[in-house]
Amino acid sequence: MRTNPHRLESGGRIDRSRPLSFVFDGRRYNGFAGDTLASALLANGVRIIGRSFKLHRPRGLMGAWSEEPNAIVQLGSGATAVPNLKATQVEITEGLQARSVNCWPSARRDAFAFLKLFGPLMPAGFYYKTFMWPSWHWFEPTIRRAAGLGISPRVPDPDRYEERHEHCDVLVVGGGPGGIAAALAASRAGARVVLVDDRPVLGGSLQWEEKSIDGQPALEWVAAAEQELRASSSARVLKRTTAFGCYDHNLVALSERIGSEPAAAVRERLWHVRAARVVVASGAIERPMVFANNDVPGIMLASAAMSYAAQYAVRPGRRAVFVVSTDSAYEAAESLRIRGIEIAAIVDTRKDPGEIALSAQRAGIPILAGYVPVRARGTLAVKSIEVGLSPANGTAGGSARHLECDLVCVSGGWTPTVHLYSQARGQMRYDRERGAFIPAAGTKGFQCAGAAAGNLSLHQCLTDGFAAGREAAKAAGATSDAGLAPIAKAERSAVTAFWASPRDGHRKAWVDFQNDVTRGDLELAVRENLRSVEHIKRYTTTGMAVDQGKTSNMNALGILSELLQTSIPEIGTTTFRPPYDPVTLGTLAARHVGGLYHPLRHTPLDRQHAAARAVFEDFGGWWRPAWYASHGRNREECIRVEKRAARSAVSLFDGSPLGKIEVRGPDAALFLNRMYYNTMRTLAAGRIRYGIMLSEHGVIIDDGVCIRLADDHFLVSTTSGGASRIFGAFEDWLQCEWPDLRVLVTNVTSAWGNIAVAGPKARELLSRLDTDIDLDPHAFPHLSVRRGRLESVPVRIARVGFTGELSFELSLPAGYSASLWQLLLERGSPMGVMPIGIEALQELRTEKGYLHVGTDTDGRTLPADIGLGEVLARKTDDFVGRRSLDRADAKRSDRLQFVGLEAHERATVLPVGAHLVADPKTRRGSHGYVTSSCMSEALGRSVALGLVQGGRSRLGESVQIYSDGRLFPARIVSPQWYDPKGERLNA
Amino acid sequence: MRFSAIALARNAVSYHERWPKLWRSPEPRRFYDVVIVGGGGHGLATAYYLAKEHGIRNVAVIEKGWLGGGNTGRNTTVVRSNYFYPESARIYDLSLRLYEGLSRELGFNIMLSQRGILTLGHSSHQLEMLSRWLNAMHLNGIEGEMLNPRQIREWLPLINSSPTARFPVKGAVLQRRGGVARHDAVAWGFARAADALGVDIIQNCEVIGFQREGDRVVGVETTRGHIRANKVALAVAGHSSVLAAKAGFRLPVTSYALQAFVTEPLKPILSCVVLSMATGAYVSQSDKGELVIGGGLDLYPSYAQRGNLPALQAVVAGLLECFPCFSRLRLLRQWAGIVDVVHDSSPIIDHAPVRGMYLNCGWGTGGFKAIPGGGFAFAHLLATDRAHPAAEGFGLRRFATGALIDEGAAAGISH
Amino acid sequence: MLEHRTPLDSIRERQAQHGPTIERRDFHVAPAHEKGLLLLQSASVNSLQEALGQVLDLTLPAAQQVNVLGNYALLWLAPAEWLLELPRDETDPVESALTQRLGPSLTVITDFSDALVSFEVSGSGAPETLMTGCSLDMRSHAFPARRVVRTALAGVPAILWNPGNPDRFRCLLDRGFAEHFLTWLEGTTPVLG
Amino acid sequence: MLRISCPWCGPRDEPEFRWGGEVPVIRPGPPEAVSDSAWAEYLFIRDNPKGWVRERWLHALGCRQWFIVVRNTLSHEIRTTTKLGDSLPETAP
Repeated sequence: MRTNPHRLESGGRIDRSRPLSFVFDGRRYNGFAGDTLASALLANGVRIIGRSFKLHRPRGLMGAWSEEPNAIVQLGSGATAVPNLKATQVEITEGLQARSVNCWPSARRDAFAFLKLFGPLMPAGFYYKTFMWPSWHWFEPTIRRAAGLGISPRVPDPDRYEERHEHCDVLVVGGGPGGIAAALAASRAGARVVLVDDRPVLGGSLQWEEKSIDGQPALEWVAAAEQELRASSSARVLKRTTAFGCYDHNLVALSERIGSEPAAAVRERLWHVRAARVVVASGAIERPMVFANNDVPGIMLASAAMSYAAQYAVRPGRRAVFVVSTDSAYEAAESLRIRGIEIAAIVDTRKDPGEIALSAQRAGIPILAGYVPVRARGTLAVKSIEVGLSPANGTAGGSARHLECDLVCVSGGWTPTVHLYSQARGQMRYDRERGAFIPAAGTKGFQCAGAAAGNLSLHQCLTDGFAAGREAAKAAGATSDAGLAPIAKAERSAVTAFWASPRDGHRKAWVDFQNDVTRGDLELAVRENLRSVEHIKRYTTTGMAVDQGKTSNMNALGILSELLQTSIPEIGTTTFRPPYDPVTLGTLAARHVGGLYHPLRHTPLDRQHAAARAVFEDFGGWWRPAWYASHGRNREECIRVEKRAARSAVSLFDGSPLGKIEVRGPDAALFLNRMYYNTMRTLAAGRIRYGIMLSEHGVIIDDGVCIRLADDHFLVSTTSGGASRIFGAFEDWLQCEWPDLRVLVTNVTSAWGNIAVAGPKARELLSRLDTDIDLDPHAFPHLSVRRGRLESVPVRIARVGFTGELSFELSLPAGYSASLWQLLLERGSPMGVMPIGIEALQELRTEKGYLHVGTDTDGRTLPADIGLGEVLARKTDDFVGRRSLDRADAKRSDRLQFVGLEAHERATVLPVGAHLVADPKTRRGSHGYVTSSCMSEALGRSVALGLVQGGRSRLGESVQIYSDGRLFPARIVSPQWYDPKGERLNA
Repeated sequence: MRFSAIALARNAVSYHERWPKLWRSPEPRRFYDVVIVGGGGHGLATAYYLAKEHGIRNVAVIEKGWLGGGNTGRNTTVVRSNYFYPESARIYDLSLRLYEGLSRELGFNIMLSQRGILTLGHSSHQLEMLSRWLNAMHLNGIEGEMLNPRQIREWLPLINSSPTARFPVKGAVLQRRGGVARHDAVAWGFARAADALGVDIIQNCEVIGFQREGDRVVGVETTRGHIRANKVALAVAGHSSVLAAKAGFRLPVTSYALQAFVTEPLKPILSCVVLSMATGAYVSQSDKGELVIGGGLDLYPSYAQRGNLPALQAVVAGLLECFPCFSRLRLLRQWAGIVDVVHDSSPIIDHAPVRGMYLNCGWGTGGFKAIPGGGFAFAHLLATDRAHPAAEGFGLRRFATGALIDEGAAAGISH
Repeated sequence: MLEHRTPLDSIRERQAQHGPTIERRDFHVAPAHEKGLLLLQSASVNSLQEALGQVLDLTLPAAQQVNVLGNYALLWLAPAEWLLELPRDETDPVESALTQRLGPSLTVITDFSDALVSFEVSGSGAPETLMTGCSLDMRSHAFPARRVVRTALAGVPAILWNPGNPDRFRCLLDRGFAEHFLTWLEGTTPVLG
Repeated sequence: MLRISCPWCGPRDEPEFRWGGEVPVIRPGPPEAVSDSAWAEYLFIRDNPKGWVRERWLHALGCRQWFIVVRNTLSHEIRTTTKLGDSLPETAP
């Protein structure tokens, strides 16, 4: 275990009393609580932390937070591994395991470093121009292996994620000086405030700038502010929380990082924040400069160097050269100087930096004004930088100066972080001097403040942020007086944007570091006549790395405006897409995983089924018994046994999920007559009629029995999957098309339990129960309904069924159905009663020749296709879908029609999904397909149902049925196999 | 200059300073035989095939923004021809066959990667649907295989194979010829080849109206002046209704936002394209290593090409149901394209209701995979005024006769 | 004689055996006391108002409101739809009494006692916990006493209402989702301030 | 994510609602008097404008009432929501 050779003796916000050890690329290091992986590595003198995507160039730290393009690492291993994190954002914890990505064995010694030799062959878009012979497939595997950064876990994520909805008056994004001031103002004005910051501590740049606010040290002011907000019942402070996206109507999505340790109950939380007003105080990101070899480790942003030195007490280098075009960088230089880092020189691209340069000079720092960087020297670490007079002051590289150093701090300008604002469609104006897009007039409910609004001095940030918070609160309806804004010393913060030095021969000058996009690549794209910034971005991949161009986009625009001879606003910027910073997929799914993904509905008989060892399956969102394992050794046997019981004795089927819709009112009959394809007006009270419903396109969408309980009272039963859909259709037509109809509809599906008692012994079984309903076939014929009491519970019994046997559907309040089910099983055991699952029922109805909507019909089936054409002729009134049945396509004779199919081989069960092949020789063309199929013990042969072209006119025809390479000879038949006269049904 | 490894090496020596333009930036002429409105994949492919197959080279492609900037540059790049209806199979397989030769034909690597597309079934009903679909494919002359759970695990070692999964994987249909292609490259390749054949590609040129003579359209009014043409072709997916309105007619089209998502780049983890019938989510891994993820449409009309949260959450939850190990990966980018949706989700390639005008629209979410086929058939219609055999049935008439071609309705698996 | 069971009985039994499903100081959940539920739909509000006044001395609540009187609570569900919560044994008599007084007017009453299950969710953490599965602001300043909403909770349709005092809610869900809702509740964690 | 103000329940999030199409769309009838093209017009043909449009929305997870929304399909801005019975609002501002 080494000590930290580059750790400053004192200072920093790290907790020196809590040393932590961690492993990077297989070597153990130590740091302190409060370190990021980046600062700890720097403290340990680790300069090379990553390799670039394409050329595997050695790369060091450029930034200190989310803007970092180079230091991409993989954390942990196995189920809890996390790929592609930025070392600058990783807080170290004891035992943390990290390794660099896209290199082997380590970032320092990367076996793939040789790839940079091929650099000349790999300009922007090179892959579009080659790899075509013999075929892309030859090259792709190798290229895929070379591409990609981190490694995905291969086992399910053990961690938990959550989501939370939040509503507030003012959401403040960013916990720097501007954001804190805004939150204070809004909160003091009486607004409900949420303040979010993506760092572990509030304060933003105040964490590394020695400043004072309201006469006290800035960080004390921050602490006091945080305390004040936390004390307020109407304010919420969220740290380690990234506002990653702004969506319609002021919905801002946040991702909160709670705990990576397995101990933590929740790893991350997704917040949906609906805010009346949003203040975006997300700060600004410093820009590097584009010059030859500007990617050598040791070249970093001035603000990052300052942050490492002041916040983390790390010495980023011993002898630094500053190359700047901003006043803010002088502050950084001073901060490094007082920490004992030698400042070799401040090279200012501005001809006359003014007072700030003079005071630096007085402090003994050599100033080179009007100079620009020409090239850096060094491969694994920067050794020196050559600077020269900028073209504006003579020829480039003229009177070149050579500056030895091990650290180059660059500051080419500041780019306001306006992602959220722009996602909210905020307008932007371009500030030429500062070289930045600055928010123009605020957009609906959105305003920017502080550095995000282009204010770089602390004083401006505070006053501006405070004002923004106060206005936002006011706009959200808060009325109290926010009081006075915090104050800091006024200071200059001038910037003259500097993008890039003139070309240095053919030396590479990097624009997008991670994706290895150089100035030359941009030149190539322009040379090939790609002029739109979107084209150039896609062709060169600049700005498309995991940092999404936070440090590269503006420099690219700057260079392009030069190359295209167009102003930056004319070129325009590429769109800011969510997320601002990458978001964990688990966080987005939150709790909608596993059993909570698409919740299942349970029937009132759930426990009874489980007790009979039902094998449950998801049928249209209901958790229903497919078959009962207690009935045999295997699935086939169980289904066979259940079918036998239904045919020879008596069966119980849980029909509770069947849709039940009450339709009441004087116009109920009229209404249903319009909703059903069949005529329902003429249905007599107490009677039942089978009916189908159509969409306005004439297509069958559902079927079931329609029960008329009284003149003005109907009960519509739908398929279990159709219940809410049909109920919705009823409401839709009543509310929007026929508001004049006096009808009320009620979906009572869940209120009633439903048990189908079917089989030759069904009546015998029911007669053993205490009921006031006369079950005699003459008093209670098929397709009629009776209401009464069963075991002194209100019941409705309908003589309908799906098996083709004598059957009674018992409907009673759901709460009693379990108890009735038990009673039926007891009383029925002497006669061999048995519960049957969906599989058995499907086979029973198949051999009976009953169709099942959705199985034996598809999204095109019309009534005539299933043999109900004549109903139309007899019905004169209009109904939903009627006009569509009168179109040419509906009258084609070769439409798919519902028929029976018999394999020539009686024992062959035709596969469902097999097609009637039009030309068996060529095996081309379909004449329809098998929709249901089973072996029927009752009939002693296999039977199938299907939709066949012109089927009903082809009864008796022999056909070939194709399934996955095999052909089955079969015959088209009428599907009335079982009990064609319906004697059993009407028994 | 022909693109090749040699060309690349030669230019490396000259520091890549001698590469010619990919295409010209011509000033619009006063008159063209055909003006194609819309510089997306379909418009550019149409222009290319007009010039190459029919010798009609006095053609302009007019693009409001930058070419390939619409759905061509926003989709999830899946190509496949696993369709139920013979009509669909014809056009999409024509397209796939053209894709298979496209890199060499255009001399531009579109990176067609036929790594196979798996459609997962999660219930006995879905398995029946899959085999109905697969057998239809076979009878349409399209290859495909049914995979059992064990075979699926060989293709997808990371698939959620837990028996207690909310949507257990019970089977899948595989089309080996399906896969992905580099979307920008398709647009750029067609543009470069069309330009080389003399087609004028005019970017940053918006059509603001149409010139009429009687009941006939004889040209377009653009932000860069009037351009006369014998024939005006619309290939403006997403905005078909908007252009139709300018020409004075309405279409059976509704515009929806279709979202797409990518994760950060990863080392190879997923070898093929996967679509789940139960969750509707689909995913593939790009050559760069990003997981490219898609799902259903946002459920109301939109022309805003931006992401939305509910759909994102639903799609990601669906993805994690099938691949729980992807939970710790991170979303890098979210965006949306605007697609033309027709009731039967099948395209419209036909004469417009206005004389002199032609339509290529309604591809819904299936537009990218159809670019070469759609362009080929549309060029045929423009050149001959007769529907190409592969495009029969995709006319406007079907909405009056009811002869819709609805894959979703027939096989439960829509585009 | 048939026994009456709801999913809540199973949950109670489980809690009797294994103790409360959730043990958190700031958050409690319990199957609400079994009540009867009558769904009232009416095309002629006045006659319904009249009947309710005569039978139960209740007035129809305004939109999103609940009127509570003794053992009765009347919840607004939709413009012409209300849910009456009442002692279970009074369901039939009240229904017939109302029906009598309603006469010919187009009003229908449906016994919903077995369609929905009711959970009582309470504790200082209740609003925050509900807000992890519901997009509405459940905190007292936004969700006052006697407020009722129909919305989505834990991914399923639900009726949420506040019977009187803050941090105390009733959640009415389809009986088929009772188990799901409990599983969902069990998985919630305290939300830090 | 849209925030739609239901005329009965107030502002709610997008997932509680279901879009129901442009209005007005007049259902032609009686069937025998309707031409194929008129029926196709009713079933399929829409303005599908880029900009302001009047639509039907259903508060599916709330009061289950259909109502009218004036929405901009480009900005997603919602200008008004009104009950079905009320007179149809104008799309032009």
